[in-house]
Amino acid sequence: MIRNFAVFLLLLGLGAIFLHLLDGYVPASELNQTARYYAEHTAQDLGAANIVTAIIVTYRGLDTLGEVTVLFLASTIIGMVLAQGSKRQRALQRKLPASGELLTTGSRLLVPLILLFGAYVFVNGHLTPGGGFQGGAIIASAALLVLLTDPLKRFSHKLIALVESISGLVFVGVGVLGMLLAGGFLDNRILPTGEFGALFSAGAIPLIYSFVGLKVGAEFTSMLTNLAETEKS
Amino acid sequence: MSMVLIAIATLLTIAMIGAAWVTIRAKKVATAMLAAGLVSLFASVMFLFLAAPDVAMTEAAIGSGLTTFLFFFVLGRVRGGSDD
Amino acid sequence: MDWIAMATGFILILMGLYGALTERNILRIIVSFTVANTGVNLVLVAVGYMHGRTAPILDKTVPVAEAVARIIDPVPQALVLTAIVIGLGVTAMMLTYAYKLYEEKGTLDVSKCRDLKW
Amino acid sequence: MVEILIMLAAGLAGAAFLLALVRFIRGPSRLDRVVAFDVLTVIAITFIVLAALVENRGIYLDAALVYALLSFLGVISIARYLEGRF
Amino acid sequence: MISKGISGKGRNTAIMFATLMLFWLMLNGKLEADILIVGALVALVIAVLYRDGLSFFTEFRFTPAAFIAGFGYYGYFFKELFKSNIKLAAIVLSPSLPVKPAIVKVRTKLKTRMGRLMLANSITLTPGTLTVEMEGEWLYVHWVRMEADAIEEATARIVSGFESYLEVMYG
Amino acid sequence: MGLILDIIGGLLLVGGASFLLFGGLGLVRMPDIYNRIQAGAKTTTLGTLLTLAGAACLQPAWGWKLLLIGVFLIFTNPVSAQVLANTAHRRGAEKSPLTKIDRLAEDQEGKA
Repeated sequence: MIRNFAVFLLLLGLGAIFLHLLDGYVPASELNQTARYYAEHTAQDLGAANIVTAIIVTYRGLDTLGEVTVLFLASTIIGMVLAQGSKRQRALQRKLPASGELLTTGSRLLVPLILLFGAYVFVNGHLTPGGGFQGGAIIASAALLVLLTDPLKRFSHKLIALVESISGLVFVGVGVLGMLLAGGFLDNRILPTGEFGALFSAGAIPLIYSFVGLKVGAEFTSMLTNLAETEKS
Repeated sequence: MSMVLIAIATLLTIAMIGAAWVTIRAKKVATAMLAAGLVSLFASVMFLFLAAPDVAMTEAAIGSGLTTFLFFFVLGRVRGGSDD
Repeated sequence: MDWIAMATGFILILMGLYGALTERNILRIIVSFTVANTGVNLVLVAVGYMHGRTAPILDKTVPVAEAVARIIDPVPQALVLTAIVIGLGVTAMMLTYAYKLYEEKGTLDVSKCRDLKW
Repeated sequence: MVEILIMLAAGLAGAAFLLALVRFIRGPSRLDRVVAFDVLTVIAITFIVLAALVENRGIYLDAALVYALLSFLGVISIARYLEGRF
Repeated sequence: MISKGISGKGRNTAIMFATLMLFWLMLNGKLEADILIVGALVALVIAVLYRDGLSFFTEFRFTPAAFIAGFGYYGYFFKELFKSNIKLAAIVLSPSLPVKPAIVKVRTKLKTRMGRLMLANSITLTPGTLTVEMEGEWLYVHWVRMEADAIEEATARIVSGFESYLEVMYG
Repeated sequence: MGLILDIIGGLLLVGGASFLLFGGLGLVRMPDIYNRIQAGAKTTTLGTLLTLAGAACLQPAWGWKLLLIGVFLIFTNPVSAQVLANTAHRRGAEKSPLTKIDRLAEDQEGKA
């Protein structure tokens, strides 16, 4: 009872702060200095049409590296926690009703399309909304569809780990190349910026974002696989 | 013209608060999870109306499949079946 | 529009925190937590919104020359985009711990797990 | 002329949205709620298309594409749970 | 069955590749050299890695009759979709809600996977019917306003329209 | 010419949205889960397809993407409806008392 009262008081205080914030909020009518810099310089300097992508991949590229690392840690920790102390048996013969024929056929039809769409999203990250993180999530969704159709399906852990490490290495490697050949770590101008609006433009942004997409997809897929392989308790 | 968007946005926010209410008040955990998925869906459309298609796409790709699956998977595992 | 979204975001944060702090079932705590997460994202995106402007993606309808006058602030969007992805990682981790907790203790009620109280 | 028609369409879609919400809140069983969830996702696609028309930005459609392709995954997850197969 | 004729696996991969390329071009909406190069790469990787995938044309018979049947099928499909929606709207709007639901059993002759999938999808989207379960040659269909119960008659009313086209297309 | 196309597009939009409304009405009014699934799946598919067609009339440049949304919708929406109906039947969801025959339940009892 006392606990609930304390919670109530805390939320009341937070609500008062929020109300104050909302009351004093004046919507900006001009871009602030940072945003103005990005809006003016992205197209000329980097050649990317999607400014959000330019910020994530180039201007704040180091943060993205950190974020991908956080995801990697999360997926590794999930694998370790789940592996600890549980007897994992592979050839489990759970008695499951077969999934319907329609779902099986439908998933066979849709999985390649989902994969293709994921690839489209991260290859076109510098032109249309989307990019590595969204594309990675979509690719992991294709793996999810396979798992939902056939719960006993097992992905190759080696392949997932291989894709993940190679894309991570390429990501860091391109960053170091940027330091050697152009202005700094993860600078995209190691490749020609190309014609504005074309697929091969914006220097290394599509390359970097593709590998980020593959890495994020592999990480999410390994999370899903680790969860799906646990024994039913 | 943007009247249309403001009207739909108001509708969405009301629905969002209602869904959040269902989330914290639902009798069954599965209903709460479903309502949380609904909050994510409405938030995604709201992001689009706030002129952030990148964020809307991320929320759509993650909220529609992966989050729902994770929640219901763990719920199914811990309860050992369909009944709450 | 930004007012509506911001107020909704604040309300969602409050509701999510209320749920997370008062519930005892760990799965309900995690669900409430995701609601609060969505609320925070909504507030952050609403801060970047400016009336009468459009998305920070340049194409035929928004040429490069007009960019400064027509696009909204892209920085909060980049922030939130990464926050959502990290949010999924955090949710997955919390759910994994909940699953492990259930395997060890056989219960989902956090008030019954008292052996590491300090 | 077209503006009025778009407004009318938005109003009708909003009414459909409210009705589906009614089913979600009232739905006696969880399956009813899942059906309402499915319908709400499809109505969200309509909202996205309308927003793209109003703002005149074709790039918004990519979000609708994501929903058209991935929304059924959530429904299938829930159906698997309700069958007790996880 | 047919695909065994011309070296099954390679043919499937080639058809898959072509379909994915088509979708890639539709997604991008323009035809340029760089888009084609990247698309070919992506489609090749997916077609080789995901071998048991299906595409719209995997079991398609590439004969002129099949193409004509394909167009006929889509015309018929959209006509039926319209009809079903009008009927459903009439049911929903009438105050007495004249439904007479039942789950009936019908038979299909189709053997190929794509053909059966398209048949079930079409049944779901057309007048008052919804596929509940598919077992071998039997389909269990939920019908909002049951018109016939006997297997033969129900088959004639629900399935035959689509089957005649799909049989020519997929066999 | 452009004006006529615009008006056709707007009318298609309104038609699609009204089908969505019928779907919502059906969702609320129908007596049991199977009928609700029917109302949901069919009307939302046609309603969204008509909306997409209307948008394509208003903005012909978006045609390919709208067509793709339509194609994906035609293939994913029925699949989710069928999976839901199948789940409902396996769980033995309540059927409305109006239901005349259930051949599937009869056959499954016969087998068991």
